[in-house]
Amino acid sequence: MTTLTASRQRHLPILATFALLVVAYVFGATQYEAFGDAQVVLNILIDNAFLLVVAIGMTFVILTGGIDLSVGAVVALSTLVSAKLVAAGVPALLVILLVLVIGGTLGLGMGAVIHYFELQPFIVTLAGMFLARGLCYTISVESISITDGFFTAMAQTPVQLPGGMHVSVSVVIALVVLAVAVYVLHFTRLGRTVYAIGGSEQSAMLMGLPVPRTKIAVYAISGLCSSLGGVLLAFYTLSGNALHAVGMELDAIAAVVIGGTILTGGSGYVLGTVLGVLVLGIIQTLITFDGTLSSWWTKIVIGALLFVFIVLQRLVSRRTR
Amino acid sequence: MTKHRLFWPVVALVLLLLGNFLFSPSFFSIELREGHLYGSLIDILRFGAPLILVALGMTLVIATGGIDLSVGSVVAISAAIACLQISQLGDQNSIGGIAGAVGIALGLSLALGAANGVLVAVLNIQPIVATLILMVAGRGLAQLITDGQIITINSQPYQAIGGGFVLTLPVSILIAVAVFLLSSLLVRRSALGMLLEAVGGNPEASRLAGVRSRRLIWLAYVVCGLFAGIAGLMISSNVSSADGNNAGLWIELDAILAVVIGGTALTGGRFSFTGTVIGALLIQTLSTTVYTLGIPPETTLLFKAVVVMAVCLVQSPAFRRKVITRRRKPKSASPVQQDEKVEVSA
Amino acid sequence: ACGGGDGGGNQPASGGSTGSGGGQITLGFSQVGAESGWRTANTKSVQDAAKAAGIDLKFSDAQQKQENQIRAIRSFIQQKVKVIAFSPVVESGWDTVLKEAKTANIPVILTDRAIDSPDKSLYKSFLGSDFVKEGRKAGEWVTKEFASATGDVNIVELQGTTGSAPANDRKQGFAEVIAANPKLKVVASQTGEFTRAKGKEVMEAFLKSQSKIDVLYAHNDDMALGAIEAIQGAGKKPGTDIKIVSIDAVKDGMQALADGKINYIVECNPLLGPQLMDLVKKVAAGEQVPQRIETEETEFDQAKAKEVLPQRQY
Amino acid sequence: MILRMTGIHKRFPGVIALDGVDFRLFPGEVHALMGENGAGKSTLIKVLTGVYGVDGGEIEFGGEQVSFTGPAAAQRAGVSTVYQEVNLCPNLSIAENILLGREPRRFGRILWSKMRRRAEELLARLDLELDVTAPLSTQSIAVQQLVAIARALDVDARVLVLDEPTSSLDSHEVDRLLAVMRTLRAEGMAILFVSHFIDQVFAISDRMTVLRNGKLVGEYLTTQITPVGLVTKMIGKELATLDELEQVRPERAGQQELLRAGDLGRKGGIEPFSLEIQRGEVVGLAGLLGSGRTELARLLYGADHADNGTVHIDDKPVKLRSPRTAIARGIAFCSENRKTEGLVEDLTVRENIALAVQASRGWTKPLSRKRQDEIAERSIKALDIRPANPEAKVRDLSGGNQQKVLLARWLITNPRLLILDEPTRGIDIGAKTEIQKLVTQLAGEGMAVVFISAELEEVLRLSDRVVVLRDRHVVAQLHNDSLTPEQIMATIADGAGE
Ligand SMILES: Nc1ncnc2c1ncn2[C@@H]1O[C@H](COP(=O)(O)OP(=O)(O)OP(=O)(O)O)[C@@H](O)[C@H]1O
Ligand SMILES: Nc1ncnc2c1ncn2[C@@H]1O[C@H](COP(=O)(O)OP(=O)(O)OP(=O)(O)O)[C@@H](O)[C@H]1O
Ligand SMILES: [Mg+2]
Ligand SMILES: [Mg+2]
Repeated sequence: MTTLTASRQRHLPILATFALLVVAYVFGATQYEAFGDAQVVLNILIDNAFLLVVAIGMTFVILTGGIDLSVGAVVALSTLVSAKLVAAGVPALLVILLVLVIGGTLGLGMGAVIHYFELQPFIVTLAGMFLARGLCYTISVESISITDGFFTAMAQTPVQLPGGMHVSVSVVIALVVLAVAVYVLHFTRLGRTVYAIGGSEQSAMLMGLPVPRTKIAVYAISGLCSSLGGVLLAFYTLSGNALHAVGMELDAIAAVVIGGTILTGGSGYVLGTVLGVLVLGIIQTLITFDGTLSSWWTKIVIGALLFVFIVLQRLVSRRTR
Repeated sequence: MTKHRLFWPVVALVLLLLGNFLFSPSFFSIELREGHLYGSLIDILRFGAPLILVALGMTLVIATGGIDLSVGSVVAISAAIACLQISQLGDQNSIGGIAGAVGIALGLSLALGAANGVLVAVLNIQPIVATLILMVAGRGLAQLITDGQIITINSQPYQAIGGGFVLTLPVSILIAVAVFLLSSLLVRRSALGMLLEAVGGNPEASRLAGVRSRRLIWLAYVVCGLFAGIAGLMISSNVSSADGNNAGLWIELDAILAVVIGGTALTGGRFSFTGTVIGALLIQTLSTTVYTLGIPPETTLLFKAVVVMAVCLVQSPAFRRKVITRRRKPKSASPVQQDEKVEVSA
Repeated sequence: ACGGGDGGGNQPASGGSTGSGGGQITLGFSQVGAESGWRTANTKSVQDAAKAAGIDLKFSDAQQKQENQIRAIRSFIQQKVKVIAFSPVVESGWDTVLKEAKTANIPVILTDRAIDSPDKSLYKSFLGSDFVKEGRKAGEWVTKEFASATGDVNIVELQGTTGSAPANDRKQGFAEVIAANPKLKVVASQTGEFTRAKGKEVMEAFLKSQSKIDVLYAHNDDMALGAIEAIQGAGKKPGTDIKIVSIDAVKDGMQALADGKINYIVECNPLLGPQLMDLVKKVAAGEQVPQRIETEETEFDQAKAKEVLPQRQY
Repeated sequence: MILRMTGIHKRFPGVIALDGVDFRLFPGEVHALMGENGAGKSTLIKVLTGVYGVDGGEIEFGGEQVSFTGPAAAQRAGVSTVYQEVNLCPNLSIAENILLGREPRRFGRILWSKMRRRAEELLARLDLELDVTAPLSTQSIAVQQLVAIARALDVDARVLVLDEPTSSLDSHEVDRLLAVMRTLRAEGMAILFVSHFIDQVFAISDRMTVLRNGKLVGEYLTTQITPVGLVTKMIGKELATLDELEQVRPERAGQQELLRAGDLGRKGGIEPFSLEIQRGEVVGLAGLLGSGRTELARLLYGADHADNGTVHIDDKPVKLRSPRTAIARGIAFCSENRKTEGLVEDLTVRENIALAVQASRGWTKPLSRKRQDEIAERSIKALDIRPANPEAKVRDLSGGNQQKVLLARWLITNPRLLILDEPTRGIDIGAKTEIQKLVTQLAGEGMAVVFISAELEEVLRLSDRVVVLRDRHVVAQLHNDSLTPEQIMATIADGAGE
């Protein structure tokens, strides 16, 4: 009895979010023509695959009670490095590998600084954000097109689904990343240590868990995910640009937190993050379908929809004390 | 002396200023021009004033364990509404009209802060998303007020708030100093400071000790909104115009950074207004340094990254322990040879 | 919806039956955002012109994010609009989504900014300004103004947002032209992020770190307006002690020009709504249109500014 | 000899915590580490397990000189530790807290069902049957302490370190634990045991090391020292005995009702109960682990909302909506869980003591700094808080001293009803006597006290009346004229009062 209520309570925010998503979709379908088309849902995935990957990385960090502000800049850096290297004739797969190494290393570096010098993650990753964005500008202030065959193929080959629908390769990659993340968080020691650190870093240390390694690892994972997100964004836009993904760290954080993960760490699920991304996506989609909002009303309505989502989610999943 | 928690931030600030001085010897010179003080240092204070205000409010919010992302939007809204009001005045120089406009703007800022506070303190929504709502919608609201245009006004008294001088001193600095002193006084002379720190340090323990944590948290957001509103007036008055899209853009990041550099932890609890002011000045000095040194825009961020990192590392006791002063090996004390006591058989 | 369906009533059926009534053209327009007064004027012009031309406008604001713009274009395709127009946030990265539009037989028009795709078949036409040319014009004015100068002419430059197309191009065009005259030197160049506040802040610093400034070149009027305040604060006369040239010609800028605080403004016209609607109708009717149409733009000096100021719309 | 520490020095800013301490541990013995609050016991343990680096001295483990880099390294080498405060992750399940770091895995994949079974087995060793999938945070502090012990027992270790593992446990659990320790000792395990319960120490230990003020007093065989002798060595002087306390208990029970609860209850917490509390009366709550004593207290304080029943104070009905309303009516509640529900560790001793008084005054009426200093000084003196520095951060205090700070906070509020939930947790024998005297004295002055303690003797010594709980029911209310622990235990076992 107690288990049931306990676990139900833990999953309630997620269920509430899911229910709200369905409501939003039904609302859109009745309100706007062509919204009911299942492809619209798939398009939300297509348009947010890179954000999803970035947000998954962010989930790891937030679960330990940290934060990573560098993700947007790392995404931009990755697109730019990809574009630049591909243009220089480096084979695409090597480029992608290199980009992932760069992202992972950046994350690793930030994690090490955070852990060994006991600095607040906010400030270290903010410096990381400056660094990555700064590197972007030094590489190129112009945006660079990607014409490489592999990238183009990844960008433009749809993955056909039954019913004439399709998704992009990026979506498939994002879903694989998702599956791996779920597995790591729930079935490996690393994942459980992540939760333990979020619960109490001091306790985790006294329990003899590998806190340093894990703490550094989550930033490396986040860096890796951001650079992979960057690669997906490069697929998506076929360009590298220093101004890509400005403010994406906020989107990622918002997705994670809307998905029910607590910013102080220790509680939350990657699946929640997926829902968080979908919430942001569906809000955007509703607005694009509406097509009557002025620029400022767009922002106000985004805010209002966010408000409705968050408050409803809160009220629905509120513990009855 | 080095024990004091503001020692290292001050050192960093002084170093940065000295760096400027090396590069541009006139950096410390302050002269009297057209009846007011003029010089790079004055600029830092003048342009730093809005950031100081926003960061002071942010300090309170962070002390409660929260965060307020919406300050930039509040800045924009306050600026927009004040300028709109003034632009509609028959006489843009009428003190009464301006006071009204300022009053409306600050009232609105208070209300917005209060709304944030309700979301956080009453509905228990995580501060970062609660304030994200206003961060997004607020920009739209500001642009709605200005109709997406930049509202330009021509009002001498209003312009004084951000750009004027009293007794050779810039008004914006005076306002910032006044707000700083008042809030320090309020927080440390009343029990507000201690109770906030208790709430931020351990919310459940505070509740059980009978602290009205909800009200305090709410109050922190209200004050934060108010200070952001004042900053908005300053920013708009400084350029005699309101730009709904750009006023206060990303100021929340700078403000949080200032708070953190000032030694207040994002996890809440202990806070220091003085530290925040030093942090804000450091950030403003950094921008000025970029201009003074003529660092090209493409490398500005790299430069900032290096400086921010350096400042934080210098401040980090762990860094100083591990890197600067290599840990001396402890002298092994001579083992006290004691008589073997009776062994216990298992 | 409004009634006046006109000219474009009978085109080849490409998108099949759509939600919008029989003959009316539906235009999906994706705007960059509302980051400046210029942009807002641009948006308003498009909206007004669409209304006047009886075109059903689906407007979408991308808030300066390419992702949002791509998303918007996708949704336009999904909604089977007749024509898509958009002001790209950045120059590159549009091929994928534009190919989808092409597959769906929806013609695309670019406004304001060009894209750098090698595949010109992806869009029917580009309507907008040439930022490089604007920079060149500003440079030409400086060259002319200081043709007889003895000694070095110290120029400070306020750049737009780092990495943005207008900032890159305006810097480049200006630099190209003044390179011809070795006396013209850009002694300091810093981003003012296209805003007044930053323009003022940066100019204050320039005034302290530079011993002599002859010319200010600002990538837009707003930064120039901010800088003017800084110059006045330093006890100098903008337009006299320091000559100012900027780009855009927004109303406040024109006012300053008329007041003698700015010396020269190169126009960058946001009011391309009517031109766009003409183009849309033609494209929808399947007519041939030129690949590149530049907006009618001019330059203003102080005299000309006084003349046209009363008629300025924005 | 498995462990030898020689000449250990450890300094903290302003405090010398350990000053040339020697310590040795042999396989197959239980070695008690004794000393007053703040003597340096926990510090010695943390130095041993690498939580702190040493400032001087050597550690030899298994014949080799070692310097563990942290608890992980110590654990790998075979030192399993239960630290003083419950150091577990409240967000994780009980099973995970027990097995984290040693989860049963196949190809790196955690086998959850095996893990649950293993955790249940380990808890069964301590006679505990719990839903191991429940998050730890839903459990009382006593259960958490047992989980921590279960975790330490699972490690395949040569040395087991237990720092006050019994502070929240009642006699049944203590007996269980001691039995387990005996088994382990017989298997050759070396056990370091810290406790302030003299009888437990004498029941289990083979040898003792006594610390005083960070210095070594000496090492003794349990058989060669008496309890009185031990206490004298610990505090450096003779201890006035408690016996007089029992005599001084006056016939008070002023017959003036202060609070009356009628059918007060909360689903999932405690079944409806009725209770009257008179002025000047000490009401003891007795019951086993999880019997609902804390739940009952929290309802009286408004910390949780009752969903049933009424409360009258001074014969007037009140709704206890929050702790604030309770405080306004003169009720104070000192929580059993000082770390999460009691102290603000980042604040100073002075601020923590002043917190409740300040909170009830509101932020606009600050206590002057002078008043705060006065209050703090007085409390530090009364409860012998060490270091006697009101500006010390509570985080840096030893466990027992932290407990005293929390107690001081509530004592100075001068309430009409003081609810003490395990107030003497982790407090040394000397200070405990002081606190018990204080309670008696306060009651004599007309304050009503609800006293909860896992130590039945303590409850009986102080209370005028004992409320017995079982399975979250109030089963009996006994008048305390020379009740014995056995009588209480019998009542609990019967589940029915008279
Ligand atoms: N992190 C720290 N910083 C500063 N002082 C500390 C710290 N940890 C412990 N101390 C001090 O060291 C001394 C010894 O503390 P320790 O925790 O070892 O005592 P203890 O013997 O375990 O007491 P108790 O019985 O109360 O648990 C105390 O005076 C305490 O204030
Ligand atoms: N043996 C147990 N089985 C199940 N739950 C328990 C057990 N012991 C304690 N609990 C938990 O403890 C809480 C109720 O105990 P409460 O804290 O009121 O008990 P207590 O009498 O104060 O005992 P103690 O503090 O010694 O655990 C419940 O919420 C329950 O979840
Ligand atoms: Mg201890
Ligand atoms: Mg209890």
